[in-house]
Amino acid sequence: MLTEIILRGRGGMGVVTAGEILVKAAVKEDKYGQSIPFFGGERRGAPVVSYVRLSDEPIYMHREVINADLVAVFDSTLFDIVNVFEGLKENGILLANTRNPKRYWKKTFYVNAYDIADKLGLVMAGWRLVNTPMVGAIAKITGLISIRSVEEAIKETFEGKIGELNAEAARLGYEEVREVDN
Amino acid sequence: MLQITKRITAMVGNHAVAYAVKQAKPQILAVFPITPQTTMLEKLAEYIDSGQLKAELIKVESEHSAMASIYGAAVAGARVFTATSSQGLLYMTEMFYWAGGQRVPIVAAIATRAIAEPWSIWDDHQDFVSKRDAIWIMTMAENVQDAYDLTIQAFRISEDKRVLLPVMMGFDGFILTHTMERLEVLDDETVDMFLPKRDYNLIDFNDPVNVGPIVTPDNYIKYRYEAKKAMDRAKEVIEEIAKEYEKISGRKQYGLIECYMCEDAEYVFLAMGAWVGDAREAVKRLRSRGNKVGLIKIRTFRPFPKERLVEKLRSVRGVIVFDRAYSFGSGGVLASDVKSALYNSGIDVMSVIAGIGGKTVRPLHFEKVMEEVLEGKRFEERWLYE
Amino acid sequence: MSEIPEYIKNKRVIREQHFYRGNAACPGCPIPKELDLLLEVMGKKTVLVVPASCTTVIMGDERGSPSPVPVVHSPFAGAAAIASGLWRQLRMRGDTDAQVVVWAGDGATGDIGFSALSGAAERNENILYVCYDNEAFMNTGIQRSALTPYGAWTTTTPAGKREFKKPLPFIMMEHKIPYVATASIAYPFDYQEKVKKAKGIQGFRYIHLLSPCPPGWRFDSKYTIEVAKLAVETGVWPLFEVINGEFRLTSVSKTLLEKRKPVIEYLKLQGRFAKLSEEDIKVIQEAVDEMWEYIKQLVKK
Amino acid sequence: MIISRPKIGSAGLTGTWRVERPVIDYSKCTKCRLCVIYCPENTIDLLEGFDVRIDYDYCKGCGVCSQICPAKAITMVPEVK
Repeated sequence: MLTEIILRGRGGMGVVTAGEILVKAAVKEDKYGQSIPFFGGERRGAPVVSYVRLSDEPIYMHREVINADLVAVFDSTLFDIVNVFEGLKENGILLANTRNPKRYWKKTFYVNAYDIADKLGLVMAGWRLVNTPMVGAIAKITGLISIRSVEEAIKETFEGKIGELNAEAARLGYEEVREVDN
Repeated sequence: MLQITKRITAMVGNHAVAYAVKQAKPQILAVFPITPQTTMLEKLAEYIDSGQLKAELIKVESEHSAMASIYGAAVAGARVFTATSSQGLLYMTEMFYWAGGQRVPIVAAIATRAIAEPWSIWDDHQDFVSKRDAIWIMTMAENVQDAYDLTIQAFRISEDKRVLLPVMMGFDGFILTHTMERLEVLDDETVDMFLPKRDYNLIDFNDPVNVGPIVTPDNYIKYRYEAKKAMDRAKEVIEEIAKEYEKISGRKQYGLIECYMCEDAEYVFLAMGAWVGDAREAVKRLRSRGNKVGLIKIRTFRPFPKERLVEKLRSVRGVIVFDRAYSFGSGGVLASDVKSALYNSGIDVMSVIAGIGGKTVRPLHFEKVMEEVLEGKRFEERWLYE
Repeated sequence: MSEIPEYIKNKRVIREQHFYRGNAACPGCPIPKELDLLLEVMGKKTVLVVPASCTTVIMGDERGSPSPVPVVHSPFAGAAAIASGLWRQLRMRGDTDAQVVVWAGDGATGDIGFSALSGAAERNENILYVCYDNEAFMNTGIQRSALTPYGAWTTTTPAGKREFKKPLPFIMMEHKIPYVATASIAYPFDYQEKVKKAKGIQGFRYIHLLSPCPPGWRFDSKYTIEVAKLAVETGVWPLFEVINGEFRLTSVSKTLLEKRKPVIEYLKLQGRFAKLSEEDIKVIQEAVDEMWEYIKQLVKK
Repeated sequence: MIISRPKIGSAGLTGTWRVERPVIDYSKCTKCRLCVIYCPENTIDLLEGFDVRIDYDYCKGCGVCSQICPAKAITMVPEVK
């Protein structure tokens, strides 16, 4: 089964890293994964996108995702400036990091990753690090990879204390993600 | 019985190549930054500064000097490595020919990228194919795993006494350099066993020689003929080394070409590089609809695997060659090679030019072209620019 | 040979050749001698890196080479980089007492190879770079280079060059490398003394050797040494060395701070300056005097 | 691999290039050795007792030795009479 994901955020938010953590976690479970970053001159603050494929079989394709099962929006302000729904399947899932959850798509999930970052002090150079809570949330929604694998992948990516905190953030994201029901 | 010990991990292409280079234990490296190769250079610098790789990385002032300095080191017996892309590859051109002509074992990784003007940092194969006559063995990777495997094999092929030619390993810029994929890596001991200590050195103070002097017109052509024969011998050596690598890695390795579902195929795609994967996906889908189609992946571009192609394509009716590079005033670069290999065979060779400068090509594009051909349509050359 | 008396014929040779005779240099070309003097000091454990130049031809073809030490040929722009890699590997393999010498002409040094030279100097690579300066692209048939002097005829400056010679030794001095020197074949002991000093220093060393070219400078081949000598005596070619930033005039140049022979004595021997006007000669004299004013300041420091 | 090995006379018997031949008048020679030092082609051998001898097999006849000899002991004579 192939699952295709689009991650949307802003340059500097760790969108690419989030994709790579997902792949690392999948590989830990002897699955296959592919993380394709936005190819261009990434600039801090500018909207960026990263594509992820996860599967139990080898993945041959190398192009960006155009039929996503899940789109994850790392910053709710993006709703106003880009079409975040582009490439999302009709029956796909939208995951938003927001303080004011709305039903953006037929199936919408949300998590407040800002507060998780604040709570754990995950702020770097003035930016809240929301990528790991988002990865946790994705693990939960898709059910493709265990939170354990995600935590391990995070600890490999960031060393020491930062790794611990980010793993904790992912776990909180995993636990706190909710579906918008109304 | 050999115990295969491997580790499954995930890496982006640039890091996978850097990891393979680290395991090959070169002594001297020289790399100049250029997108999309740079993160490989950074990784190599990290390996060296942290003591994981006991080597010197010469931080040269240009690509020309990158190749020049590793040429000097290689002549004096070092296992060497460099990497570049696009404009950098062009700037290195003179030294490429220099090293190829002298037949010094060198390995270079090429993150393929379009050539300016106009500026483009995105992927195609124009830079790579421009080196086809530089007397280098040229291989091209399909995915991150391939890039890793080919890099390790490149050192072995290059230093093989029957070959003694430099090897460049091409892999698509961004599409592979920056994409993270599952990767199986060999352990260091296995690589050590596979890659014996380098035995090539021209600087011996007890037997001083003049390396690369002028030669007379009578002899120049003889040296070139020797190089041609080495290239011919390389075909066999590449396949032999691939077989051996298959044993130590437990992964199927294709030396010169890979045939995917082409046993009973009437029509096949032929391509090299990362989009082979997308063509593979297209073949899968077309097959699921009952079409007799297949795919030929060119893994070794130079020496061009003429004999293998003829052998594998004997029973097909047509070949659709996908080129990401063009010889202006002539035609698709791979297509020309394929046509020449299949001369007089009666097999239709159709040339598609696509993906130039990073233009997206998906499995769907492959499928559409093939469907038309299956319906009986024929063309000589077609550009996919819409 | 009838001219050689019998007692001379039978005598034993006591000086070894450090660069073999019977090579392809033009008659009167000082390059073979310059290499002989260099290798006498540097010794057998030396590698020469030679970019495209007259020396490429002098080094012979596949049938034999006049160099008793290893030579690595280089394309025009690659020498300093090839030498960098070579030295790093020699050290890596344990030949720490070996020496790598780039032997390059003025075009390969000041024009096409300048980027690689400057880069290697900036990295302070452990190599000795010798520029044998014959002031034009002689191997291709006397085309002007950045180091061709003002007023000189070449095949690409038929009316005389209008620009001044690129002051390379001073430019290299500004790279703050451990050793920079100028030398002349007319002063072989001064030259060898400098090579000896350079040999004993680690890091990037640069020696700039003015190397008269009989066909290119248009003089009878028997005057090679005279021309080289007059270049120094008229102050056109000052002999100096800079050790770790400390500037010092050497040999006869020490006596030339205040008074030098007029440049015309140097110019008049060479056909390449035959068409100079009075005004041109004045310009050249002024430029030389100006350089010496600069040298005075360097000496004071 | 394109290499060559050290050899005296890599360009052949370069003595055949000569138009004029330097001839040493040994009665005038002061054994100062300047000709050995300055001969660009390295074709003047230094012998025991500081005598000198020209190797005519390779001497190209440039004339530098005759010019720098302080005793004027070397003269250039035409090769073809």
